[in-house]
Formats: sequence, C-alpha cells, structure tokens
Amino acid sequence: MTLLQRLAPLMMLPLCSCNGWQSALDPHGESAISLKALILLIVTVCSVVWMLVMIALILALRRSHPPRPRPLQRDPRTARRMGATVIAAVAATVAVISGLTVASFFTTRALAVAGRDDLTIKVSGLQWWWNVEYFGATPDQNFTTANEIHIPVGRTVRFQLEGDDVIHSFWVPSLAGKQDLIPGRPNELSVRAERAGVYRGQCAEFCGLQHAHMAFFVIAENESDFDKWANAQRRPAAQPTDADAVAGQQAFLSKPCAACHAIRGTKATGTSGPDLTHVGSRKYIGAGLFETTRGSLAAWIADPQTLKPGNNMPLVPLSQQDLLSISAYLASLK
Amino acid sequence: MKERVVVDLSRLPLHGLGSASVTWWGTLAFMLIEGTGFALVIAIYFYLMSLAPIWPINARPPNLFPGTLVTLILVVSVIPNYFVSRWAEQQDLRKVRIGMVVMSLLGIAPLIVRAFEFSALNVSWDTNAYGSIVWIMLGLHTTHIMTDLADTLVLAVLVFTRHGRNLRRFGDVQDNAMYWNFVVVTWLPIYGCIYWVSRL
Amino acid sequence: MRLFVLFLCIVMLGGCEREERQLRLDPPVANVLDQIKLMPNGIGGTPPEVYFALGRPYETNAYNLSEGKRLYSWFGCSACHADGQGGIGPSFLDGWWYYGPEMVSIFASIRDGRPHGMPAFRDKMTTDQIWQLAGYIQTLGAYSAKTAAPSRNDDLQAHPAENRAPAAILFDQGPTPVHPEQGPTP
Amino acid sequence: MSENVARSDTRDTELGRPLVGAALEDTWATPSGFWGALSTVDHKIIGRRYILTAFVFLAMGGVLAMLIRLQLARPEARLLSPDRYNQIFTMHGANMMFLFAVPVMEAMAVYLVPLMVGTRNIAFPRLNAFSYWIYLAGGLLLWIAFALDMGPDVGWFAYVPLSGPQYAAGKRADIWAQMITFTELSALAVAVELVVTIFKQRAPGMTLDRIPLFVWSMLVTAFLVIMAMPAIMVASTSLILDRLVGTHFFNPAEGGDVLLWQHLFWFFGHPEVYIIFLPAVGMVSTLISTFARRPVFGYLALVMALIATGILSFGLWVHHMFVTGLPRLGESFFTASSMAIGIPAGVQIFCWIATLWDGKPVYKTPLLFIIGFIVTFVIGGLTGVMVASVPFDTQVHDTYFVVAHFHYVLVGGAVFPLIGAIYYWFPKITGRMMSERIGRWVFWLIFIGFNLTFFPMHILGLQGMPRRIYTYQPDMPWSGLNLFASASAVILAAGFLLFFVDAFRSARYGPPSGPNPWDAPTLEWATSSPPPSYNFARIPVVFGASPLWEQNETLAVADGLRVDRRELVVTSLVAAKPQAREASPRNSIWPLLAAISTSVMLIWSIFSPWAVVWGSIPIAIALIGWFWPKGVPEDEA
Repeated sequence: MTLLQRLAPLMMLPLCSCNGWQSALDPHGESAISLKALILLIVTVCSVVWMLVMIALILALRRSHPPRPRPLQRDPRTARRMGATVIAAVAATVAVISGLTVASFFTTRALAVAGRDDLTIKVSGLQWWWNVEYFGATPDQNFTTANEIHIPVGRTVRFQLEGDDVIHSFWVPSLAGKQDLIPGRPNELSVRAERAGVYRGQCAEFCGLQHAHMAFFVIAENESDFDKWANAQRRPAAQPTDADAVAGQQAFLSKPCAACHAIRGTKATGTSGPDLTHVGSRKYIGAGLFETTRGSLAAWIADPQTLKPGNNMPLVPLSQQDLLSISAYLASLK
Repeated sequence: MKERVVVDLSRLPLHGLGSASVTWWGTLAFMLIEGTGFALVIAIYFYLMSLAPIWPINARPPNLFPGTLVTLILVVSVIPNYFVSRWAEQQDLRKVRIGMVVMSLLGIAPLIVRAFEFSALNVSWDTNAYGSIVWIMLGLHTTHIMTDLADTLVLAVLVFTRHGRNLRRFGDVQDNAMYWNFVVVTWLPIYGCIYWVSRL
Repeated sequence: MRLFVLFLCIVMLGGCEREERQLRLDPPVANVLDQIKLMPNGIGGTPPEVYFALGRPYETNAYNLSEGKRLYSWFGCSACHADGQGGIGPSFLDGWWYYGPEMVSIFASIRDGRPHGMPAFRDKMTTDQIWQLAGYIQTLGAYSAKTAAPSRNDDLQAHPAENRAPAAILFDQGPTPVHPEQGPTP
Repeated sequence: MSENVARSDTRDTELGRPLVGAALEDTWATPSGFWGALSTVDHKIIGRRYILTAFVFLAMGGVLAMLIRLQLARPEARLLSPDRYNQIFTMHGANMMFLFAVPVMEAMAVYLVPLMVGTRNIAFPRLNAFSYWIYLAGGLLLWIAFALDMGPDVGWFAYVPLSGPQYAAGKRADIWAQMITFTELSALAVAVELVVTIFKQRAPGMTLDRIPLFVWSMLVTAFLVIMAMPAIMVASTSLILDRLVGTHFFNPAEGGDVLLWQHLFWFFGHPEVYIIFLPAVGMVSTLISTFARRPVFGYLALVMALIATGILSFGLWVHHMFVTGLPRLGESFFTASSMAIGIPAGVQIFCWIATLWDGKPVYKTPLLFIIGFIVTFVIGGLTGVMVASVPFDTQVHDTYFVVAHFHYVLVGGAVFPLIGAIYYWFPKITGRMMSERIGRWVFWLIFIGFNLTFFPMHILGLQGMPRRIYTYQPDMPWSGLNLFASASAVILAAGFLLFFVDAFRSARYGPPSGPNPWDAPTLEWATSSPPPSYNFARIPVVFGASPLWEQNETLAVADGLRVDRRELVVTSLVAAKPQAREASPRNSIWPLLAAISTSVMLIWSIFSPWAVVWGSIPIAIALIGWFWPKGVPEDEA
C-alpha cells in the first residue's frame, strides 16, 4: 500500500489543477467532457483492480505458511482452493474488461454522432504552423488566417484536416480528442465548445525540428463576437496611416518578406508562409511562440532562427530602421 | 551431483534424415520466415490495389509470355526434383549426381527467362506504386531462385567429390529439394497477382 | 587499430560535412558569402575564400541541398524551368547550360538575373537561400549523382530523382534546341 | 584436424568420469587467444558476449535518457538543439528496442536454453556466431552514425513522409532502416536456432509438459520473431527503396499510401512488445518457483496463456493508429482484441500470486525484483487497457501518458524481471554470487526511482503534454512535474549504476557459488558453474518438470556418446525419445567473414543499389566456405 499512499496526492493533483488551458482534465467541449467522464470511469475501475491485486499479493506474501519440507509435496485441498480462486479472479478480469470495452464503445458512438455541422473550417498542418481557411456563403466571403481559430460557442464546427507536408495531429485537449492530418488522407473532426474561452492546441504527432513549437489557439466566443471577428478578417489589410507604419509597409514589400507572406490588399502575395493580413489582431505569433506585441514581432523578424531553430523563416538582414518600421506596420495590421 | 546411467545411446545412428535432422527443421523455419515475407508483399499488392481507382495504375498489364514460360519451367522442374529427393532417400549416389546436374540446369533456365520478364512488366519501379510493388514481388522471388540455384550448384559439385558418399549429403540434397518446392509454390500466387489479378 | 581510428576520422569528417544541419548562417558570414568575383562575361568566377573555409557546404551538405529543393518550388522556379526540363526558361537536365555549371555563375544568375527573362531574386531571397538553391540546381544537371543529392518528392514523378544522376539518364535525349534569344551561347 | 580424423571412435562408456571430462574438454573447448575468440561457436561464450553487449547498449541508451530528462527539466532549455534532441530521443528508442530489449532476451536464451534442455550446444552454432557479429555491426553502425551527427532523427517508428525521401535529408533515415535490417537478421537467426534447439535437442524424457517455462516462453517468442520481423524488414527495405531508387510505396501522389507504413510497422511493432515481454514472463515463472520453493502453480494455464498472448498479439496493431481516421467500427474491434489480451496477462499474474501464496518465499534480491515487477507491471497493464479504448486514446495518444505507459510495461514488465534474472543466473554464468546487500539497494533505488520518474508522466500526458517535444513554454503547467521526474531519474540512474558496479565487482571477487546456490529445480543447475565447454559430461535424462527436486541425490543420465567429436542427442519432437547422435559443428572463422561481408553489402546498399549485386559475391564465397565439409569427424555419418 505504501506505493499507493505515495501516489495518492499525485492522483489528486490533476483533478484540482484547473489552469490547464490545454488539458484533457479541464474540458470545455462537448466531446472532451464525455471523454473526461470515460477517463475518470476507467481510471477509477483500474485503480480499484490494482489495489485488489496488491492486496492479494500482500496476503500471499504475509501468509503464515504451514511447514512443508519438500517442494514437491502437494496438498490437494490447497491446490483445489487456489484453482477455484484463480478461476474466479480470471472470470472477474473478463467481466471488468468486457465492461470497459462496452463503455468505450458507447462513448465512441456518442463522439461519432456529433450533431449537425453548420460551420466548416479547413485546417492544414505545415512545418511548423497551421493554415486556417474559413468558407463563407460565396467564394469572395472566404478568408485565410493562421494559428488562431475562432469558433462560435454552442455550435458544432466541422474541421477539415489536411496534412500538406508530413503527418501532424490536431489536438485541443480541452475541446476534443486528437485527429491526425495525413498527406493524401483528409480527415474530419467535429468540435463544439460549451463555454467561451481561449483553448490552446498543439501538434501531437512528431513532425520534425520544431514539433515543440507548433501550437495554435481556438477562441470560442458568442455568435455576435464571432461574426464581428469574421467580418473584420474578410476585409483586406488596413492601409497604414502613421509614417512609421507606412515606411514599414514599403520595407516589407521591397524585402524578401513579401515573397513568402501574403497581406491582402497589398502586392505581398506569398503563400509559403502564414497569411499576415490581420496578424496584429492575433493573440500570438510564431505558432504560439510569443504574445503579439511590437517588441516580440521585432525580435522574431530580427532572428527567427535563434528563437525557433530550423523553422522555414530565414534570417533576413535588415537595418535597425527597417526592423522597427516593419514591426510597427505588422503590429498595426489589426 | 552423482550420476546414474539409465539410457545407452551408443546404438543410435550418427545422423537422421527428414524430421530427425536439425537442418531439416532449420530449412522449415527459414521457409516459414520467407513465406511470411511473400505473404506480406502479396498483402501490400492487394492493399495498394484497393486504394487505386484503376489497377494497374496507368500501365498495360504485363505480357503473359515470359512469366507463363517461367511458371511452366518451374512446375515441370518439380518432377525431377521429386525424384532427386527420392534417390537421396535411397542413398543412390549415381542417380543423385545425375539429378543434381538436371536440377542445376532447371535452376538456370527460369533465371534466363526471368531476365526478360522484368521488361515484360510494361512498367518501371519508379513510375508509380503499382510498378514498385510488382518489381518488388518479382525481385524478391528472383533472389529466392538465385539463392537456391547457388545452393544446388554447390551441392552438385559436392556430390561429385569424396564428400558425396555421406548420409549428410543425401540429407542436404533432400532439404535442397524441399526448398526448391517452396520456391516453386511461392511463385504461383505471385504469378497470379502479377499476371492475372492485373487483368481482372 | 591506428588504421581503424584514421578511417573513423575520415568518415567523421565526411559524415559531418554531409549531414550536419546549419540552421542559422551568421549575418557577417552571409555578407562575405555575397561577395563573389565573376568574370566579365558573367560565366566563370570564384566564390569568397570563406566558402572553401566552410567546406563548400552548399554542394556537399545534404540538408542544404534538400532546402534548395524546397526553395526551388517555393520561389516558383518551376514556372519557367518546370521540374528541370525547362519550358519558357532553359532546361537544367540536359547539362548544356548557357552560363556553365559553376556554383558562382548559378548564384549570380539567381541573385542578379540574366538577360532574356531570368528575374533577379536579390530582394526575394537571402544569400543563404540563394546558395542553397544554386547547389540544388547544380545537382539537377549533374553528370553523375551525388549521394548527398535529394531524392524524389512525395509528388507526381516528373523526372528521376536528383540522387540518380538525372542528367546522365536524360542525356540520350540530347541538349534541348538552342534558343538564341535566351542569351549568349558559351 | 587430421589427427582427429585418425583417432578412432571413442565412447564415454569406455572412460571413467574424470577421463570423460578431460576428453570432452579436449573436443569442445574454445582455444584461448584472439583467433579462438573470433572463431568460437560455444553458445555460452556467444551468449555472454550478447548479454554484455546488450547491457553496454542499455547503459548508453540510459545516458541518452538522462540527457532527455536534463533538457526537459526546465521550460525553453537551450541545453540541446532541436536537431540533436530529435536524434537523441530517436536513438534512445531505437537503441532500447532493437539493440537492448530484444537482443538481451534472446541472449539470455542463447546462454540458458541449451543448458535448461540439457544439450551441449545450441542448434546451428555457427549461425549463432554469425547472428552475434551481425548484431554488433548493426549497433556500431547506429552509434558511429550518431557520433558523426548522422544519427536518425525521425523517431523510433520513423513515420513516413517525415522519414521519406522528401523530408528526411541525407542518410539519417536510411541508417535507421538498415540498422533494423541488421538487428532483425540476427534476431531471426537466433529465433531459428531456439526453435530447433527446443524442438529437437531436449534431454531424453523431457516431454512437452516437462519443458521449463522459460524455455516455453522462448519458444513462443521465437515464433513471434519469425512471424513478425519479416514485416519490419519489408517495411524498412521499401523505405530505403523509396529513398534510394525512387519507388513509390509511400507516395500518395503516385498511388502509394502513408498509412501503409504504419500498418506494416505496427504489424511488427506490436508483437515486438510481446517479443520483449514473454521472455520476462518465463523468467518470472522460473524465479518464482525457485524462491517460493514450489513448482509454479498452473503450469498448463501459464503455457496456454503464453500461446494465447502470442496469437492475440498479431490482432491488435491498429490500436497504435486510433487517431489516423480509420473506420470507427474496425477500431472498436481492435479495442476489443487489445483489451482481450489482458485476460492471459491476468491468468499469469494470478498463477504467480497463487504460487507465492502456496509457497514459502525466500526474500532474495531476485524475488524482490519479481515483486517489484508485479507491482509496476500491473499498473502498466491497466494503463494498457486504458489506451486500448479508442475514445480514451484520442486524448492520450502521442502524449506523455503513453510514454509513461510503455515505460511501465517495458521497464516494469521486462527490465525488472531481467535484472532479477541476472541476479539469479549470475552465479551460473560466472560461478560467483552477486552481493545481497547491494542487491537490495539496487532494487529499492531502481524501484522507487522508476515509479517517481514515470508515474508523473501519466498526469503530464492528461495535462496535454505531447511526446517528442524538445522543449515546452514556461506558461504551460508542466514544469513542476517535469523537474520532479528529472530529479527522480537521478535515483533511477544511481540504481542502475550500482547494479553495474556490483556486477563487475562480483564477477571478480564475489564468493564462489557452487553448482546450485538457490537449490533450483531446472537442469542448468545440474552442471558446474560456470558450466564446462561441453555443458554436461553425460546427457541428463528427466522424468518430471523439476528434475533436480525430483531426483535430488543422483541425476539420471545417458551415455554412449563419442568424446572424440562434438556429439549431442537429437530427440523426437513430442516425447523427446532419442533419435540420433548428431554432430555439432566445430569452431569456424567463416561466420565472422560472412558477417563482415554482409555488413559491407548492407551499408554500401544505403548509397548505391549496385551494392546488392557486387556485395553478394563475397557473401556467397563466405557462405560456401562456411558449409563446405572439412573432413573432420563431425562430417561423419
């Protein structure tokens, strides 16, 4: 039992830790909630089983043994009793196991029928960021963003998951279980957020150098906020007003930046990097690396290979002035 | 620990044939390994086929002639193979010598035709997944013909040396014959896949 | 034993050369790498000493070559040169190049552009990237394959992979017809 | 050689006991010196090497593990670059699975099985030597590559496309794939030897129901190896072909499929777990019966459980692919099958507990490790039941929960029994005892260190920490438990260090053990420790499942074998009736030459397909030299 006593506090720990904005034990999505129920059920049952086995083991070791000089001398009565006990124990195992199988099967069914999907979002995993496409009523209503997904609370959202280079895995523990993004095999995942909030997700399938820094955020907000956000995203980038930002735009377009990044409404139409049209409005840059501030933008542009070694954004030599103005421009893209 | 002799082994033969020989079991085990390998490549073939919209993937099905010829040679070769095995069991060295020469020739013949079989596939290994898998199947089986041919040739030489008149040699000849049957048997499903499934 | 150690050291050098992944090129080094000396005719020339000091990383290092392959598609080279067979622009596979197969001239072609339609990528790519791309393009037309050269893409098979000496394989087709308007013939 | 031929056929019957020993020694001994070491085919010498090498790899893998823990001890640590880190965790996994866990279990069998079935050498001793050299070459290939910054960096199951031609630059992934070929080659060779040894070389009278349970477990394991490993060889070969000559097995654009890799890999990969675990089951059964002073309870049930586990293990590979979007119904089937394998496991656990309950436990270090095994392995088994559930798995797959799970299964379930087994058989192998006092320290350090290190990982996983990340950000709630795990890992490492120290010290200065220090019932204890080169002066004859307990005064033996040539008894498959006095090959250098030429071919073939053509020629020559009769008495028949 000593082991159990030592483990008990650890067992409790997750259940009380609620800062898990990326935690299967702090669910705010329909499926995550039912999954937590299943997790608790199975964990409880298994803990009981484990304790029973340990009790049996301790009894076996503590038993006061009748003296038997020779190992091979058998006692048919004990043999029979042991046989019965073992058979009973095995029967119990079978019962527990089939019970758990049934339980998990029904949870699977519950997940499979996740209600009518009325909002579809296409998420593509790339080394090492997430490209997000929203589909409007008409094609011109479509828009693209990156690493930040807004969804309306209480509505079932269908994510179309596509791996564009290697296998990634889309996982927002607080909302739902994970689903892989596999090249050549599109997958789908239905998610419904029950409470408004910011939920962190992260790539769960090893995908190379920066697997560790491939996070994204799902922001669940009420219908009106969501629409407001969507309309803002549809608009092309705001034209800069203050001199600094204007200079920044010039620099951005004349430097390599524009070759990989798109900013709708400008000549920057690169597609190999994240869309920056409203980068200033996003909570984080660099796939969850830093909160978006002018400072962090400047730092990131100045030396991406030190902050996120191996990612595909090159170290572009920039003058102090260019650096400042570009970061000012990007920060202004709300 | 004191010892008490309860069994006298001195009457036993120095070497057993068939299931009394360890090499026989060893050969069997290796056949099991390679058989699993063949089963797997065939499984891959059908797996890829189930994914492809059309099969074969933009390629004409292979020309039947060379493959069928190889199949005929292999199937026919089973008959002398059976006799070699029998003669080995009867420990008739003279017949075994003839048989081994015949089997060597019957091992070389399919290899010659096989050379043309690859070009008859009408697809290259790097054209698409269909090309890759048929090349692998054919290549895997070709290596088996080659290895067994090498074994046959060495044995054929051996039976003409002073080591020929030896129960072990006859055992080796039997194992080799068994392995050749295996090579022939594994070819049939592969032949079916490459030449006929692609025509379905 | 000593021989074995010696052998190890050789392999070690070779190994590191081929496989180490230089993720960040220091700006000063990048600056120097930008200083190539080119012949007046824009064909031959020499790279800066540091290029050799680094062990000609852009020709021998597998990671750089594969990065070059990625950049080839990211910067739309295929728009004119297809997968190397050429189209609007000349082919790379025939190994018959207007400006020769030297790294410096490839580097110059990409950085500064060439007459008759080859644009300059000076403002679109960093020095590091241009060198990587140059190294990759050199493998496209190589007569014999490098073991460090990239292999096929998870993509439709357009031409044999670079690590299989594509040029050597495709030479029997002979050089693509000369388009004089595409620049001076060497 | 010639005088051997000249010498007339002499039988042990004609000689007295000491003379027999001397004559047999003369026939079976491995000549001392370098040449003898390279050409030996003695299963004990090769088994010792195998075990030693495997433990060296364990130590090296452990160092990598400590580096991993060091890096993860605090958020955004810059100790290791992501590139290095990816190589390190890949090396750790590949090394532990392919260079330690599987080989060490087979190595124990190579040493012990011939002794336990009462024969003089393993079947196909030269193949045995070959398999060791190949294994060594594979290990060197991997580690030298790692030292050259060429170490694989794609994870130990190397999922395509990440390991494929486009995304894995250079030869790193090929080195991983070819290392697999080396280790699988050696594993398959040993599997064949074991099957044949167990089928055909058992002591007269050792019928199927008298085979020691460790031998049974190795028989099942050997069949698992034979059926499972071809899958990974096919997989790694096709990966190399994709990368080298541009085949399209895993290229969706040309009709290939990315998931095909996962199917092939896990069709091998799941049985792999049982290839590692079943030998441990055998060890536990053997040790428990010795230290409970009882024959293990439910012999038949345990054998059936072994076989059932072996068969089931091929029916649950898809539970590694629950989040790849396969049809839900199929997944539910695999949930059922994965859970079902818990039943044989239950049978085993209950039989062991029953044995302890019935017996009179002697608390020596080996038994401590067995008890520790039951405690931790049950946790591992139960978390296994958890991840077998599809919905549960969608939350914990590829997280630290799974990391914790398989460390509980592999370390708790296989390494604990293994260390127990080393403490148990060490006297047989070296003739000296290991220290009981240090043994207890080793046990408690490893047991506590292990649980403190890995239990928190369950929680980390549920808190959303993915595996294989080289660092994590400070704003994640993971740093506390990670630091705790890293600190506890030091205790674990200390335990292993102490174990190695004890082993080395005892091998030299340990107290002599005598033939049967534990009063154990199986045949390996019927001969001296360490056993003579010929294992048994006269082949034992058995009448029960625990011979040394049944005939504890005098051992029934058979005679009539020749002493002037290497001769052993071949018996029938079921009833173990003597069939022949088969010869066992002499020492030979050819296996080493064959291994060298094979290694050259395999490594060369990473770089050029032509290696397969030209490289095969020396292999063929070596094999002919290997099998060509040399006119020694062993050729007589």
